[in-house]
Amino acid sequence: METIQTDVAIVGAGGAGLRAAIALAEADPGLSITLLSKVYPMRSHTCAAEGGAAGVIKPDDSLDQHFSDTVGGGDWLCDQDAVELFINEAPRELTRLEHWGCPWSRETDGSVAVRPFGGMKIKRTWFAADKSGFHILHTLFQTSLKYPAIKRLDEVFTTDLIVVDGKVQGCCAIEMRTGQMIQVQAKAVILCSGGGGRMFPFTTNGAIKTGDGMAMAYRAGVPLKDMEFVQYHPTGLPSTGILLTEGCRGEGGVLRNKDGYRYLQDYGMGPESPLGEPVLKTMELGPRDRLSQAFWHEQQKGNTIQTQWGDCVYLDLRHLGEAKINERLPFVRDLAKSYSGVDMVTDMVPIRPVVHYMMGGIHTDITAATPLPGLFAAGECACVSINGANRLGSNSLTELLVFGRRAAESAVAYIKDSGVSVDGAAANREATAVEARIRALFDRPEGDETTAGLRQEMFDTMEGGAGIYRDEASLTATTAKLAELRQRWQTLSVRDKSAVFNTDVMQVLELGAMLDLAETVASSALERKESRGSHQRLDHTERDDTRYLKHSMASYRGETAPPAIDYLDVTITKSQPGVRDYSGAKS
Amino acid sequence: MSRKPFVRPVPATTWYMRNGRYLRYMAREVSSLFIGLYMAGLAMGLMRLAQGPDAWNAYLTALSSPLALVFHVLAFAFATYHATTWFNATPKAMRIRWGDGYVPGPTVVRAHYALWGLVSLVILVLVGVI
Amino acid sequence: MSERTIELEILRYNPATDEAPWYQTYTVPCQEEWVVLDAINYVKDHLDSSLSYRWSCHMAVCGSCGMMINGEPMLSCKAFLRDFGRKIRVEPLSHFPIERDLVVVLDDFMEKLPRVKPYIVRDQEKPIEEGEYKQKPFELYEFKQYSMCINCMLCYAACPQYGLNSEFIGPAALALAHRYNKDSRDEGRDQREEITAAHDGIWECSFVGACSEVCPKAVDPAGAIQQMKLASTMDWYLERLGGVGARVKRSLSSRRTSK
Amino acid sequence: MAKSNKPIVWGLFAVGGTVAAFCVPALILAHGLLVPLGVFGENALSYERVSAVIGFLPVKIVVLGVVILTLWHAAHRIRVTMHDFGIRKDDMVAMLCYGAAGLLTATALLGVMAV
Repeated sequence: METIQTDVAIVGAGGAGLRAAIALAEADPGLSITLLSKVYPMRSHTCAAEGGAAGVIKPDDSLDQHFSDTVGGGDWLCDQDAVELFINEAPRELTRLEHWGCPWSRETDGSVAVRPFGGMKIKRTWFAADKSGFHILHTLFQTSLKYPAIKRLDEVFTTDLIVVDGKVQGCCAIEMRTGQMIQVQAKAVILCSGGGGRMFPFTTNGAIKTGDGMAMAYRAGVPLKDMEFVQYHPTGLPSTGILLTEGCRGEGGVLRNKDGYRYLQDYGMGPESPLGEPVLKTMELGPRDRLSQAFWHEQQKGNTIQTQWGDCVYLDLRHLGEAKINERLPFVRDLAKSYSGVDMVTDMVPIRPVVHYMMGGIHTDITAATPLPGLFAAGECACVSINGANRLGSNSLTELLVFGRRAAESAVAYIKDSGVSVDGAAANREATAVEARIRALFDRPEGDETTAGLRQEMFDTMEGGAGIYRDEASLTATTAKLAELRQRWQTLSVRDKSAVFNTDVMQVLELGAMLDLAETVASSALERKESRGSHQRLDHTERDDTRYLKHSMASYRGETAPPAIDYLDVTITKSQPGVRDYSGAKS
Repeated sequence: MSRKPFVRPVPATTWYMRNGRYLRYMAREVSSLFIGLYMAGLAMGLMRLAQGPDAWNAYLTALSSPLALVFHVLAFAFATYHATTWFNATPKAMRIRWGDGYVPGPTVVRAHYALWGLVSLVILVLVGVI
Repeated sequence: MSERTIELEILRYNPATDEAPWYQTYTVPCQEEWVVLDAINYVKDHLDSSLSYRWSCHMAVCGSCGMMINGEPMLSCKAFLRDFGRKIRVEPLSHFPIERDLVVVLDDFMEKLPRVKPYIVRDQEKPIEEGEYKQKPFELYEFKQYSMCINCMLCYAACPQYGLNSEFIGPAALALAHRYNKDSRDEGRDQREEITAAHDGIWECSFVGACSEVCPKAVDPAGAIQQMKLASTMDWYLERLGGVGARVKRSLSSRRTSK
Repeated sequence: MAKSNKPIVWGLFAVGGTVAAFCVPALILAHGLLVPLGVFGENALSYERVSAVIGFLPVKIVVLGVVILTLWHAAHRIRVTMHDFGIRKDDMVAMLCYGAAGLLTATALLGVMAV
């Protein structure tokens, strides 16, 4: 086994990981930085984000307004100290990205342009047409090439954290091209490994988003926070789950049911705004949870269109005209045309809610530190938590930057303050045990179970029992099914025994991670007997602040047991829980 | 080390047989042989002109030989092909600003074709008159 | 839901057991609206879990799944079955060593990319407190197209000059250099020219144009390279004009850079 | 790494390619085909007329411009084409191509100036 020694290891080279790496390189040029990623950085799923990144820069906007939009959007489950820090830092981070070359769309006077976004009372979403995440990722990746201190290990699949005496001292990984195990001994590890939307069948998430990092931290004893909050994006293409950005609605697109009726006005988001003149924070500019839930109700009423890929409603952009669509939404126009055969200039696009984002994740405090010394986390894999029960669109790209950098700074402070040194011999023992565990996968007798088969069963139970609406019965069935699937995973064998670029073993490990996480999602959802944000219970339809104004914390209890669910108070500084109002009735 | 990346060799002399795109490219490149030979002939002709009427007339006679005619038919075809590929590619290499964008490629190409027609007409008329 | 069956002929290569690559044919039941990647995923899930390939986003933006499909470099997530017949041949991208099956070795590009300094280079950094650089719509337009590259490597697989001489910096890296050269915030063109205008840079390009034809994002690397040749040629002559040339060159570049 | 010196010839190649595209097809058609085939009559391109026309300095300059630029365009592209055909002795090919272009340039110059 190859051993690499480094000061800080970062797992994941998407937006958060790259931002953290650059921050480390800038903090101290003498620091050795190892950036591990299971794909080349530019393949990271940040590239698929379309709409934009929120940050207050315009004179008509205020930090307070961004704060209250975010906290209300999160149904008061956000930690308000974290939100405040996030919002204060956002404009600086976005400006820094501008200095690094990000091709933000502009006003005619050359200043950065902003667009309206769901749940935001004021236009504050910076965007690069409809490829904001792509440009952010490539700007960060290309900028990272300036820093020789950043040593990248591309296509290296991290499997486990190395924990010695209650401190994280590195991680173990499989080098895909050789199949060899690597141990990266580090004084601190930052997880930036993304979400796990792939545990659901219909998702905007790429194949790589299997929550490996979350599962790794979970198995190492770090609680996963608020895992029941899974965001459905209201406008995905039905056949593939491809994302049509919220920018579509930001620019004035509307949702219609099978009768052409703008149904959102029936779900507390009216009155109907005039076509082409969207009113901020109402109707189609409501938050994602409400829009996806409204879809479900329309479906129950039989107002959706039946397609071969299930029920859909229409996204109507025809009134925007070709010129505006080409300027602001060229990518999604092409996507809809190619994958659904619909030109949004002339026709309405059938869409449906698809799993998009996990508000929950690795429990961190406001400094991006986890309870496990030496372990930090940022980005979708982490839960700091600024997104609460429902993330507002365009907050997550900014989150990558703000907390990616913060995790790096915290890691540096941790190394300096604690004077931590790596216990090489102990780390090596841990790594050897991990290697044995991975090798054992190859030795399992070949049975009937297949990765694809187990995965499909996971899809079915997650979609059926832990979707937009849940109840006691569905969640109980899902948790039971997931417990069974985790058992059966133990007998799943790796059929491909070869070393080089073995994606078979990778898929087995990814499925294992997803099953662990799926169980935390379902168990947390089962225990939360209320409806809040993206977590909606048919049997507990109201928000219950007396019992559940709390973060749920799922802790690992071994390969066969379900997680222990515990609760942690939400930090409230200046905004007491109130009514989420998207009717446009008051300011 | 379990790696053993397999390198597929690219045949140095016949690579362009792989697809039509490459063959079209080679046809464009080969046009230079014909254009070059034609111009070499023209340069020689100019020298013959300087040498007096007899030399010039011998040159004109040589031009009417079947071999010369066949060559010129081919050269004409390749030169025309060169011209079309050249004009079609011009907007890629040379962009002309127009307001907040560039003159659209097809417009640039069409302008080139128009000018080409004009220049060709002038040349034909001049040679015809002389 | 209409179904059809296709014959997927996939180039296989396992370095542990194979001396050379070979073709394996799979019969795949497909949905009409599938892309080639969906069919390959079907093989992986249901027929042969040992097949190795890269993919992620399934929406033509991550750049992972470039392959030769019936001899043409394409993103397999955007190669629709409806555009092909019953038999489809899938091979790894040309001009790259095969690591395994459809996975190629990308070290060469990853080593070249940093050499062209694909980031903003400035003599003096502007403090964050001073806010953003202003960039007029035309200034954005000038480089935007070249910033759309997803590094999918289709252009390298299409470029015969790269196939013949792998020292060539190649289309995507050069287009990215051009992207930063054309950015009004950048002052690094002279530094990049050390690489781009050297022997293995733009002058290895013979303007076949295949890179631009196969580019899934309409980046037009061929156009970028010709523009760089033109600019580099102007530089060469201006540099030899002495003081006058230097002045012209300076005024040309200072017009571009926002201070 | 040293910058390439290809810009010297590339400038000539690019300008020559444009000149060739505009002029050469019509030139070949007229002078290589229509005149020899007698389309323009027996006396087309007679020595007297041609030498009289080329006697004018502006005409000399235009004719030389077209011929010389086109020659260098062709020379440079032939060099690249040889490489594409698998001939890898680039230095020698370049010497031959540019040498020939130089010789022919001199020939055209001498010829035209002597008229």
